[in-house]
Order: sequence, then C-alpha cells, then structure tokens
Amino acid sequence: MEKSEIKPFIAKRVAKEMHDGDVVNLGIGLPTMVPDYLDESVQITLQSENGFLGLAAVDESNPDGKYIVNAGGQPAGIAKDGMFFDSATSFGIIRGGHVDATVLGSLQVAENGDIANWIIPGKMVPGMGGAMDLVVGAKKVIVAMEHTQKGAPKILKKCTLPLTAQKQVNLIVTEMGVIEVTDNGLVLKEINPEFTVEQVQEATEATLTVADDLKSMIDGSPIK
Amino acid sequence: MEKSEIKPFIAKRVAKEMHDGDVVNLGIGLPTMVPDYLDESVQITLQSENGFLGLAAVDESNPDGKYIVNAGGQPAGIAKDGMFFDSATSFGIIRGGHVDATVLGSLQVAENGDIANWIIPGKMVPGMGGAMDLVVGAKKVIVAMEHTQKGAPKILKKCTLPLTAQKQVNLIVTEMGVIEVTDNGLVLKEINPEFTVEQVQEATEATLTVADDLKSMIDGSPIK
Amino acid sequence: MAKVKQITAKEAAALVKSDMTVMIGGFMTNGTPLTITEEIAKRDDVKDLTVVCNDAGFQGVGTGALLAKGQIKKLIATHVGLNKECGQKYSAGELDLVLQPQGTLAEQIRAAGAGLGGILTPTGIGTTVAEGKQVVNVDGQDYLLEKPVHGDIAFIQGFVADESGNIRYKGSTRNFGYLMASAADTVVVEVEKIVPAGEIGPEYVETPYVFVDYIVLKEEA
Amino acid sequence: MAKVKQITAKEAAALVKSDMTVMIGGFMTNGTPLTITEEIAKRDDVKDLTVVCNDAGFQGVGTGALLAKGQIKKLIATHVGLNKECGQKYSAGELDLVLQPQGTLAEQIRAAGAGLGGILTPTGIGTTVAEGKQVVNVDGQDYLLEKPVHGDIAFIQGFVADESGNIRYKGSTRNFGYLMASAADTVVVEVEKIVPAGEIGPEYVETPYVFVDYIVLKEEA
Repeated sequence: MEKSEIKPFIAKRVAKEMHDGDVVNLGIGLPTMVPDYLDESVQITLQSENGFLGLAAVDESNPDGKYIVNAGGQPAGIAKDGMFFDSATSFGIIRGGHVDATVLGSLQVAENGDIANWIIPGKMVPGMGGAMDLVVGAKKVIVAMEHTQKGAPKILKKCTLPLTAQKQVNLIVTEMGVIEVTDNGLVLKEINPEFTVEQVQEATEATLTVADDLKSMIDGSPIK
Repeated sequence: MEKSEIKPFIAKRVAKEMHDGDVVNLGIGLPTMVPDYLDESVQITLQSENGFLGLAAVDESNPDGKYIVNAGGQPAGIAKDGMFFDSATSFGIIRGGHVDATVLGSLQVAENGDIANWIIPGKMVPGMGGAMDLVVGAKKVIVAMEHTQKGAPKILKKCTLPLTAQKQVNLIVTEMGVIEVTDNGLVLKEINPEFTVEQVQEATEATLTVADDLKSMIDGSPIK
Repeated sequence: MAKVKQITAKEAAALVKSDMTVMIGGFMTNGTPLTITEEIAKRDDVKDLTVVCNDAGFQGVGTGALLAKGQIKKLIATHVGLNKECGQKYSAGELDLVLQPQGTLAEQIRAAGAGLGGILTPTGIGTTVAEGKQVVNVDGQDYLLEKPVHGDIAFIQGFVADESGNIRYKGSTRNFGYLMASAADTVVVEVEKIVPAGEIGPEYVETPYVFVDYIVLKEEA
Repeated sequence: MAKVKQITAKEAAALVKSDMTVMIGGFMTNGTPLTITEEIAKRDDVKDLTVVCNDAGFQGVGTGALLAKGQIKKLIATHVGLNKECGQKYSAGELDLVLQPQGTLAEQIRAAGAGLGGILTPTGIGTTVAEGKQVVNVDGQDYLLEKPVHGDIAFIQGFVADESGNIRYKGSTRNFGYLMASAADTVVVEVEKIVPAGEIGPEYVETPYVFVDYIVLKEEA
C-alpha cells in the first residue's frame, strides 16, 4: 500500500463503524476524513468539544468565519439543527456518555485498552485538551492509526508513554487490520488481505487472538 | 403592639437591610412584605429559586398566568430584564454566593447561628424545598420572625428541632429588637422602645450582649 | 438532519414499566407534561415506580396523579407539602419518601447526566440530610457527597420542539427539563408546538435533540 | 431596573493588579475579549498573574499577549500547543504551567461559581493528572476529586449586552463565558453591541446581569 493511501484506507474502514443517528467526535488528522466515506443512509452528528453539536464546514452559518471555530481553533460552520452550549455542558455531554463514538489517533495502545496519545516523547507537552474526557466519556473509543511508528509496534502489552486513560479503547483500526479490545485481550477481527496474520502479529507487541470468523477489512469476505 | 401590626413592623425594619442592587430571595409569608417598605432609592432583584431572577407580580410577562410561577407554585411575572434558567443554574446562583440576602421565618434560631425551620413538630414533614441551600448559600441570612411562639422563646442556646443548617444566621429581626449573630454570641444592636432590654432578654433563652451603641429599631436614635 | 419520533401521550405512557425509575419534570406542575402523566395514571398494570420529581404535584395532578393511582413505591422529591395525599400515604406506610434539598437534587440529576461521580455540597451538613452519607473534607471545609440520580425514563414539558427534537421551554417551566433529559435513558418531551427542523436556530436551542427520543404534541392527546 | 457600568478597555485593564488570578474566556481566542487583553498587555506594572484560560491563545494574541509581555507567572490551561512561545517559556523555567483536561477545568470553574466543594470526575484516573490528588470511591468506581477554580477577575467576550448587563453570545464564543462569569469576584464583558435594558428578553439571556460588573463596548476601544 502506498503511504498516501494508508490514511484514506483506515478512514474508509472506520466509517463502517458509524450508525445512522450516531453522535461522534472526531480527533484531528485522519479521523476528520471519516465522514467522506459514510454510506448515504448513515447520517451522523459531529460534536465539537469547544461547544456545539452539528459541526460543519464554513458556510452561511458563519459567513465571515469569525464566530464559529472547530476544536482545532479553525473557522467552521454549524448544521441548521445543531446547537451551541458552554464548555461545562459540552463536556457533560461527552463525560455523560451521550457521544456514541470518538475516533482518534494514538501513539500507543495497550492490550487492556490503555491509551497514550497526549505526550509526544522529547517534545514540549501541548496539553491534553479534551482528549482525556473524550476517551473516558465516549461510549465507543475507536483508535484509527498506522499500525507501527517507523516499524516499531504501537500496539503493546503495556504503554510506556504517560497514559491518556486506562482501559478505554474498544476498537483499533489500522492499515493492517481491525482489532477489538476484549476482556480476554486483543482479538483480530478483520485483516487487510495484503498482509498475513503472521505479519500483523509481528508488527504488534501484544498477543493477538485471531477471530474464528476472521474477515477481510475491505469487503467483509471470510479469510481462511 | 397589636398582633396585626407585628409583621409589617418587622418587614419595615428588614427593608432597611436591603441595599441598592442587592439580589434577594424572600421566604413565604412575612418576608414577602419587605419590598413594600423599601426606600425609593433602593432597587433589589428578587430571585425565585424555581428558576429566575426578577420575580414580579403577574403582568403582561405572563398574560394567562400559566407559564411563570413563583417558588410557592403561584402565578407570577418577571421583570423586563430578568431571566429564566434551569434548577441547577438557579441553585448554583444560590449556593455560589450570588444571592446577597435571604429573608426567612424560623421556628428556632440558636446563639451560634444554627437555624431550624423545616420540620414542624407533630406535623407531616413537607420537605425542605430550597431552604437548606438558601441559608447555606446566601451571603446574609436574615431571620424575620416573632420573638416568641405563644410566649416560649424561639431564640435559644441550642435548637431542639432538626436543623436546617448550622451557623448560617447573620441577623434576627423580631418585633422586640434586632440581634446580630457574632463569633461571641448574640448582640442586641437595636431595640423596639416599647420594650426594655430586660424584657427582650427574658423572652430570649440565649444570653444577649447589649451593644454599646444600642439604638431604637424604629428611628435609629440612641437608647441609653 | 436528525428526525425525532413523534408519538401520542398514550404511547408515551406505554413506555413505562413497573419498577422503573421515572423522572417527571416540573415545579408544582409548572413544567410537568400533564397529558402524559394523566395517561400513565390510567395504566392498571404499572406499579412500584421510583419517581424523581421536585414535588408531589397537586392532588391527582402531575406526579400527584401517579401517587393517587398508587403507582409510586418510592418518591425522591424536595417538597411535598402542597399535596396532602402524599403525607397521608407516607404516614400510612404506603410510600417510601426521600426528601432532598432542591439544589442538591438538581445537581444530583445533572451529575448523572454529566458523568460525574456525585457532588460535593455544603448543603445539609449537620442536618438529618447528612445521615448515612459520606462527608469529604476539602481544604478544611466539610462537604456532603451526594450521589448521581439517574432515570430509566424522563417525561418533561417543553414549549416548542423542532422536527429534529431540539427543545425550547417557556417561562419558568424549564426548571428540571434539561437536567432530566440529560440523565435518563429514554426521554419524552411533551410540547405545544412542532416546527420544521432548524427553525429554533443553533443559538436558541435549550435541550439538544441528542437527548430526546420522543416528542408528544399536547393538542393530539 | 439594574444598570451595569460601562467602561473602556483601558479602564478594564486597570482593574488588574499583580498577583491576581485572572480568568480569560475563549477557546483559541474564539470568545476572548481581545481589545481588553491587548490593553492589559500594555501595562508595565502588572506581573506575576495566575491566568486561567482554556489555552495560551496565539502568539501575542489573547492570553498570548499577556504571556509575551511576561505578565503570567502561572497558567492553568488545557492545551497550549498552538502558541509556541508558551512551550519556550515553560522550558526556560519562566512559566509555571498546570495542564488540566478541558472538561475538568470547565467543571472546576463551574464548581467555584456554584458553591460546590469540587468535582468527582472519572477523567484523569490512572494518569499523571491524578498525581497528588484525592481519589474518592463511589459505589466501587474511582473518581478524581478536582478542586474549584476561582478567579479574582474574569474577562470574557459577549456579543450583545443590555443596559442591565445581561449577556448573549454568538456562535461558539460562549464556551467558558458563563462559567467564568459565575466564578470570579469581578466580571468584565466585552461586547459588540449594547441594547436597551430588557431587549434581550427573559427567555434569551445567557449570562445574567447579577454576575456582570462592567461592560466594554468593542468599538470604543
């Protein structure tokens, strides 16, 4: 797979996790590509943790790009039936389990669902912003990331970087496969047919259990 | 003093405790008479704990008396610059110290400022409603009540009824005098000239310290 | 755009099952969805409810209707003095009554909706309200730990809903509306008007559609 | 009716004294009263401030203006990555930086305004955020006790004020506005428009005038 194809490939697979009516918060980067791949029958509401539901592109709702920004501080718009609220209400909605899913990148994920994605080693700490609340509060936490970092595994037995939250990740989607975090560890549910199970395990520090009904992450066809 | 004169007399004195711009919550009964005696230079904002600031009589703000009720559940109106909010916000305003004063009746007050006014002995307990939050949260708690109950003192060394709150009362206004609750106990600051200090003490179980500058509660003139 | 389901008051009442925790909005029926409470009180098969409401309404009205029907096992409220039937049932041992300070109850419901572990309030310290509850000292001051109050279902009264399910209230009816909508698994809002999606406008929505499962148009009942 | 005091941005800036805890509204300057922060940054006599703000703004803008001027001793924020000067000052030991989860900070400010002893949040449990903080177990689950965050003064941006001091916000600028207005001793709101008292209307006020001490009209600055 070409490097440039990896992110769209992951985003496309993540899109299949979205259900009609879901309230979803998308992290920066790759996750923001997910809506491009939604089936027409699936309408989701995007939450912007700085204070609204119905995140949209800049449009007539924000003619001069001045009064509405997204969670990255960039000009945005709001859906006709969206609504603004204050930050305590916004995080009440997040922490209170009213967000069906959050999709975000990560530096490391552990086999028990621990996630470490807010401190980049050797760099100035930018701050966790809303990430810690999102991974604790969202009903489903989907990590969408490249399987390895310069060849080094990011899916580990135990995170070595400072945690963002304990035991919160539900699903990991990479260019190699789809891995579910269960009480019995990581289960490889789907695989990119470009790779073998052995190759995926090799790129993963934690032990993967292979699902009995392992499928292709591209078309859902059975992989024997 | 005629029985019928007592309540207006107390309300009139309590009115002098109000300052221009104060946010005030008034309990049912006697306290609701306080606004009638305000000096023209003093404008206060009334808080209604069920969810608004700017409590007013039924007027064009509530034409059919249907959508606005006061904290007693009766139809009310709202001032032009008042505003509605939800119950958590309402009690946030109360508990957070944004109400300058609350005026309420009481069954008993103790010399340390304890107040007991929510359980009437021998009667079904109606519930504390917003009273406990109000006495804990208001910056100044003014008890406006008759000095005794059928001759029995209501200002005690220690309350015998279940408490509404501990050490929250700041001022007690009765038909006999004005008593401040201080760290050194109760101080009689003003007196109704119809009574002697001895009579007030006799009607009070707790010990009163008489202020050096004891004044008339009617016109503020010195009492020797 | 999202589309909320519109049902009748009778259908709304049918969502209630025995033993559920039911939140009923309003303050002395101001903000109580009376069409729905009336329908609930018609159901002979519903009993042993835990009801969370500011008060017991008036006799036979609002929460008072469920009380009169004998559907309430436990009532969590702040003031029940204006419905004498409540006191009678309590005295007769027919009702478990939990009285909470109004600000505490509001904040407990909010805590459930906002995913907090409870609240730390100075209200009730040193009173019977504190009995059996954990006291947490923060910087030398004692606070009562009051736990979140969650509902299986909430019935509230709005004024206008848009077709997506966004809600606006009128006058002082908003009291417990948003809070209960945030804290219950299923949320039903009775409204007087339904307008096209988006007509309320993003800056004027008071309870977002993501909390609202069903709306009942009052006139239809 | 109440009447709020109208002052200039310069007069607003003059309310700040060294060593104060200053709350600055906004999220990446969306909702930050930029006219006022610019004036504060002109003051040579103000230093050692503790600033509470979601972020460090942009370089030289909003909270970033105070940072550039060297007026901030301690910054309590959630994310400072978009102002590189913040990281530089922190690395150089010139800034005490406290990073809190955004939902926690919002709720801590609300707790201060609402008279609560702190909040009990699941966020941060098992992370460095929990270091040195009290953990309270409620019904088997651990929550972090985070203390209220209070301000000596708050500067926020509204859109419209009425002459009483009632405020409405525009777009996503409301973020920390109400919360900080409730949690600071003195509250200054910069607005773009002032309308006659009552013109906003009781059902549309977002921050009540009882919280607001001064308003600054943006155009006047």
